[in-house]
Amino acid sequence: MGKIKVKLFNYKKQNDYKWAMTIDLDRCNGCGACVVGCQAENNVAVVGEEQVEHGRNMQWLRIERYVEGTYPDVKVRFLPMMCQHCDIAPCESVCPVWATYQNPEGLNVQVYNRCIGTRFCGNNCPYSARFFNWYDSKWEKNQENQLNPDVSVREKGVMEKCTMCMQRIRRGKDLAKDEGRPVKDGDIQPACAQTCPTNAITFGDINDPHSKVHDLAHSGRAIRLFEEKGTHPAVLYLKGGSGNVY
Amino acid sequence: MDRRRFLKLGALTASTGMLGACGQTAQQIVPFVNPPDDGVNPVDGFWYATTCKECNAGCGVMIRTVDGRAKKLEGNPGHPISGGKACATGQAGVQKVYHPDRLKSAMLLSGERGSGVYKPISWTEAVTVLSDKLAGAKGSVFFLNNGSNDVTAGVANAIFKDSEKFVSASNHDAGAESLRQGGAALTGLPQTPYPDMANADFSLLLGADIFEWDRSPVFYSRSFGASRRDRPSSRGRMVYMGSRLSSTAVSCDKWIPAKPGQLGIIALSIASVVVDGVIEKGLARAIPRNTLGRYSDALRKYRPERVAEKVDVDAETLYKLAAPFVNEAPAIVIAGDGVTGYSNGVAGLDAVELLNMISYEIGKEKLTAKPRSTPESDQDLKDRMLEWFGPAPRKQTFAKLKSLTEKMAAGEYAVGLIHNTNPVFDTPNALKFKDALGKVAFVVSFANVMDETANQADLILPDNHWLEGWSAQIPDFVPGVVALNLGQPVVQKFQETKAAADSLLEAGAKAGLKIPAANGEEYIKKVISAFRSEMLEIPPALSDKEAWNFLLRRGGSWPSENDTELTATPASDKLWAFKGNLASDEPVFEGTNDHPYHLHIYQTVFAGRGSGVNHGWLQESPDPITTVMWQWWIEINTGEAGKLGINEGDLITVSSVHGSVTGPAYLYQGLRPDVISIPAGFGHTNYGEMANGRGANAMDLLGLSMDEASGGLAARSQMVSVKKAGGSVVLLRNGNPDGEDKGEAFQL
Amino acid sequence: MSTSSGHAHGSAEHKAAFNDLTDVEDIRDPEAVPEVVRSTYDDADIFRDEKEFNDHTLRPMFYTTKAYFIFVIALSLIMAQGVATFAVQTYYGLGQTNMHEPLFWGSYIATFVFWVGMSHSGTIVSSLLRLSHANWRRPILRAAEAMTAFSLLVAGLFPLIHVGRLWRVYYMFPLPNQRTLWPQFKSPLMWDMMAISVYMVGSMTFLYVGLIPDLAIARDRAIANNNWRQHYLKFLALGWRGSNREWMVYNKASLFLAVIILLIAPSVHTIVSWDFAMTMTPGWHTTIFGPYFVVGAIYSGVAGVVTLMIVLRWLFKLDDVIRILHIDALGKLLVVIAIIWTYFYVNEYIVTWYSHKPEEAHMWAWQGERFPHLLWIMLGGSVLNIFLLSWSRVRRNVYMMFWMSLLVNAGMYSERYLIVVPVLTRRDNPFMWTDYLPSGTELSIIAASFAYFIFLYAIFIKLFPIVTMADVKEGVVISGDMKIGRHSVRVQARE
Amino acid sequence: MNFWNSLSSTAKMVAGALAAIFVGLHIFLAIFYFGPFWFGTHTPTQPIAFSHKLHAGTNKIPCQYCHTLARRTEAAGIPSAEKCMNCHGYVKAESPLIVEIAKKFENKEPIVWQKVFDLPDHVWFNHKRHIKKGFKCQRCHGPIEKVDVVGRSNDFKMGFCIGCHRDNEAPTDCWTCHT
Repeated sequence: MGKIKVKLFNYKKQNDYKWAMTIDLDRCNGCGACVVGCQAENNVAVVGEEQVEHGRNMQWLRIERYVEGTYPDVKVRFLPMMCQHCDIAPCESVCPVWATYQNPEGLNVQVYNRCIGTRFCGNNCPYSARFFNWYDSKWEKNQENQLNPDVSVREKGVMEKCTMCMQRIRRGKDLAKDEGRPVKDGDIQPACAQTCPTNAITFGDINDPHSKVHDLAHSGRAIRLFEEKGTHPAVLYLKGGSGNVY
Repeated sequence: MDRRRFLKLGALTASTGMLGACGQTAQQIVPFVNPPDDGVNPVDGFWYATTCKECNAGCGVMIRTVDGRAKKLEGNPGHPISGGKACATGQAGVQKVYHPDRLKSAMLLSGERGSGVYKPISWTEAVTVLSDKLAGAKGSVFFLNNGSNDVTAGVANAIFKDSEKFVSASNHDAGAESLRQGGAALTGLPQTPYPDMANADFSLLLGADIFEWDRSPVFYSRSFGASRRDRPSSRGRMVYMGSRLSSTAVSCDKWIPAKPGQLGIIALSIASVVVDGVIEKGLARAIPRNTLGRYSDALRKYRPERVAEKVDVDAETLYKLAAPFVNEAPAIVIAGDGVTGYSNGVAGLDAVELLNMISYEIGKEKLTAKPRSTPESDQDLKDRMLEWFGPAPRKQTFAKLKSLTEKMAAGEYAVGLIHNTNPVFDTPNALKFKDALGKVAFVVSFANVMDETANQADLILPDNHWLEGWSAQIPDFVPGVVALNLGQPVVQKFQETKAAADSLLEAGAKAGLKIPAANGEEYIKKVISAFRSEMLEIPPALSDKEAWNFLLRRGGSWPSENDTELTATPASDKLWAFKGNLASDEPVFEGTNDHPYHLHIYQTVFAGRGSGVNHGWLQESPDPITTVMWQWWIEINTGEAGKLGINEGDLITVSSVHGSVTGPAYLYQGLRPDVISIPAGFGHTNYGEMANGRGANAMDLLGLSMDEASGGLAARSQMVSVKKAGGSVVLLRNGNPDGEDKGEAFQL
Repeated sequence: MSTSSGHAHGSAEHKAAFNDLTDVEDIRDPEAVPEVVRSTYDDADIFRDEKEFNDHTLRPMFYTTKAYFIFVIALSLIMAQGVATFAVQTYYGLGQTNMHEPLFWGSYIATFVFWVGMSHSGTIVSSLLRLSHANWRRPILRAAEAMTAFSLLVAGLFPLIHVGRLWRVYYMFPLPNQRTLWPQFKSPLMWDMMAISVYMVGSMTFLYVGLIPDLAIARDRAIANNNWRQHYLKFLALGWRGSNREWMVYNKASLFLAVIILLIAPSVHTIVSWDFAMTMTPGWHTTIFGPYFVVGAIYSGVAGVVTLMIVLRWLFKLDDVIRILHIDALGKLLVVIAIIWTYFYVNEYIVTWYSHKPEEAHMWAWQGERFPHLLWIMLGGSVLNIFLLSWSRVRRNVYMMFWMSLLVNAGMYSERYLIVVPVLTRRDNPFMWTDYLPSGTELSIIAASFAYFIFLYAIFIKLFPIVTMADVKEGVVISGDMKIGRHSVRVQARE
Repeated sequence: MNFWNSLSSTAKMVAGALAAIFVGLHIFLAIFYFGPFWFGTHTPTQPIAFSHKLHAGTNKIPCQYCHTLARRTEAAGIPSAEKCMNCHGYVKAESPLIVEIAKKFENKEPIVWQKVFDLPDHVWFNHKRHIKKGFKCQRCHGPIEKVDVVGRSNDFKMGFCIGCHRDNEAPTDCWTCHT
């Protein structure tokens, strides 16, 4: 086993990557393709009508919608909401077993097999982006054939949430490493970004000054949700358009 | 039993038992007998190009498969429609391969029709039964599908084309017929007009729910995103007019509720302002002054002041809407069900197309070279290719389906072939399709899950899922060019199914009919070899086999981006020659005086016409507007509901002269007070456990009003009444009713 | 050890060995002290002699009625169904509860906080009163300390009931392992676990040390009657003989423990409050939670003590030991605590109002809108008490005190519920606002927790002396007239 | 001993029970964690008695001659029957075991091997990375070229992975292996 170092996470090597995502609210049309794409990629279970009645629908990525105004001046806004991968994440410090932490690439990690389900993290997430497995995930007969082999199926009693498609990041880095180069912008796309028909979601390395996500994040339109909480999310929202319609 | 499970049980057993627990269960590993092509990564999986058949749009997609199982669908990045993107329904299509309700083998009716008692039979038997019936039918056969032009339709057509009695009809989205007919008067090109939204600064959407179930949600969504933010110079703006704030309307910058059935007049009204504005601004450089003058006179009666009251939009707004057409062209108008869903659909579309053409003439210099409709040379090619895939879509009208139904009811058909559609469920109740089907001597269904129509069939020959078999398609809606989509089997067959085309061809051969090819795959190859020389996309050096592989790898054939630059439409000539109908017909509504509300049936993003209702992912995805999951609802304007004393979840009965449905009310601010809006696709009775009994079928309310000019169903011209039914249910909604409206918390 | 017996039955050798002026044996000798005249307090009769006192106070332990068995069986049934429900919940998953996103904590945590609160008064009151030499404390100490221990035992179960993967709960313990993975020491839950473990050990020790002299008395009685209890009593009494040195050590130990407990107890509930206060959730994220929780805990605990006292007094006819005087004194204590608690409670609102945070203000409004009944129970039970209890006739009325103490605890339970639930139903993200009512599973497990607490108490009563006999006797001032020369002098002796 | 004698019989019983529980718990934990190391390995019977000793040891065929995917993909893979027949079409073609394989190959019938080394579902392991870094197969799989019948010589507990990752300064981020 070798010598044990007390240091828990070996951060000695500074990683170059800092994954971030921008979501252009001006582009989002609420079509829900990302929601289903995420479910397909990440083995997110369908909980069924009965559980939905209890308010336990599980969508790592959900589209929140807000109705403003009354007829005829009605405005509805969509807000895709997922784990914001905060730099200073409120969920991390409260987990008693260290099942969630900040990884060196700026992602907020949830380790399912470490989680004991105190659900403290979910309580402390201002975005309500964490989900709990109230029951074991069930798939209708035969449907487990579709499960993604790269992603583990979560057991009952653990928290889960958006991983920014860690399996895809890992594969992207792996392939880049084979070719002896750093990851190029656009090499890695989470399922939601890849499927989004309006290209509202952009994912990339915000440390790379030439990446698209870096450009968008510095475009002046970028905002963070609950900025006042000081959580510093890695998900940036790009604000909507101008007021001049005609 | 793994370690975790062991601890869970908490049994303190002896060490032997424990050892069994610690040693993880032995698993088996089955290598290939012959390894696949070396150099591929079996864990990452194989990516195959194919074509999505969840709707008729024809998106090219890539499927990731691992161990012969489909895992994930992504758009095919090179494809002109999908462009590497996908929609929710497409994503869910993958899991339908493994749907628990899939039929496992061919089945022959062994009880009464509609009893659902079938006995499984072998495929040899099934084909024999079918061939006997086909031989005995002597050509009195009909073929019905969902309007997609695919191999099965082509094969059916080819087998029976010599028979006079044979009819190939389709049951497709209401309104599509009108859309195809629309603009015919102007462009002379009877195809779906293609609005180039991606390059437009301003888009006016007239009842066009383009992100929901219009011609291609994915393509339109891409265009929308591109229009909004892809062009560095300006941000595309959109205004939606229509009676309901749909999820498309929500994405637009403004929603203007206009009176149902009057959107054509609005287009004319805007056109009148535009024409005069152009004259004033001296932009006659683009359009000869005399032409404009002619229009100016003809359009005078549609000046905003004159129509404002009629369309329920104030004149000032109409003037404002015209401004972008004059100042910031290219601006475009897109028409949708809000225009075509009425009896004056084609007239309205003509008006829309006129406005489009004027706008194009004004702004064409600023346009990047993207085509607006298929050039005539290509149209010819397209027509000839379409002949291989059944009747051209523009010939497949609702009127044709109606006349077929009448003939069926008269007992004129011996054999009916129904493929990929569910008319018993999703045609208007007034059509009485089910009764007519009962008069057909022998009904064959190719459904691969049981549905209402298959339940009325004598023989069920389950078709492959589209991931399991070959397919080819000429997508109706491709910007400006002819494309051929190819689909290939990307996964192993999961159930004992057979491609519908193969079943037909086998049975036809056995019955002594003239068959066009030995099987579906051969048929597609024949098409390709017939058109190879005209399809520039296959490098000429390739042999036939190489060309085939080339196309399969690509997922079909379509011109590359560079080719399309050449094909901008010379609209001007058409415009000068325009002598079309500038008078807008009044819509005819069906219903008596005690039916005060307009019925607005629409397809939700997830349920579609009913195909999504048996799918967990789609059912559990909250509807974008109502955020309802697993349930069906009836939308009513909040203020109107207040007047009627209706609260959210209260059961209300909506009735028309044709029938009534009862369901929970959803109170919505974004709906005209004189409109009741109901999602289609719910209320299945025989579509698997997940779908059955969920809501009621909105088609029960619908009559058969048609747009005579196009032969399309005027699905929006029904009038209904509403009353409380007593009782209420809790609507299962994502997000909390108290919290959902508090968007200001985010201060975006 | 088997040869030795208690001091009361000491042999001549023993007498010789402990021939000391302060030897209790001597003073208690009826010849040396002519009569026990009166106690320090004047409102009750005192037992004529120690035997009678012992008889009376040990009666609940040695004399059991049929009703008792029926009662215990009934409790066991409630517990059994709770255990069964819990087994079902563990097997199928926490979906059996009504919790859902984003309300991840529900009635279990509210009940957990309630029981931790209940555990507070016991030791705090006991040690505080011990240290301050408040004489009226004496008969109630044992009952209060036992309450601490048992409510902690019950409270400790709730985190286990609450977690999703019970079978992995050992991840919380800082065990060295092959992965060199440690718990997250930044987590308030981690502190909580540590604090409660320490408090559990501390309060158990406190209870046990206080028990030792009484165990010896009971042991002697058990041996005399050849009762089966002698076996464990012999072991647990640690051979107590009541020697001077033993008393000295005992007194030192209880003083020492009292001081330690007095330090631990507030910290424990402060840490429990940090489970909430350390989060970023509006309604929880407040600095006042530490003292607020501690005072609330003491409040509910003292009320719990009152309830228990009255029940014991009624069940075991202990009117002579637990007298109106004690209940009156506890009532006074309640008033003081209620005032402090009300101050904190109002303070919380004032701070919210002053800070002008709309989300917090909304939270409070929602609390009143959604849970008015709980709010009224809380205010009625806690704040209105101040006025009623200020009235000595109320304080001295056992029935009134009984119902009021129950009301206080109902109010305090509501308070816990109001802290946990409304906040989570109105999280930061308005799209995820929700509502919650406990499910049958939750209710049955909570009911079982109450049954478990009562069960533990009922068993305790039968196994251990419930009245702090030694302490009571210590407080009894023996006075009488003693002839010194010709003068008869009034003397007081204290045991 | 004096103290022990001074205890009552009940006390002795209680003390004995406590001691028994204490010891029992430790035995349980010890068996639980180290059982696999003490009580042998998972050594399933394979459908064809393939000898690694003969192939990799005596004949010195490199591991990756058969397990070709190891250097290219996450899984090492089991060679296809075709691969076996590449050599055994000529080499020892008459041996009864080879005949068995040949028969299956003719019938296009796969050989169902029993998995020896297995990781839990929540672990993601990449052979390619480790092979490319230059680790010998034996480092994890044990001296496989020396045994006829392969058994599980390593239980792949997390400590094993983590220890090696630390020593080689490989990432120890949880998401390196878990998702």
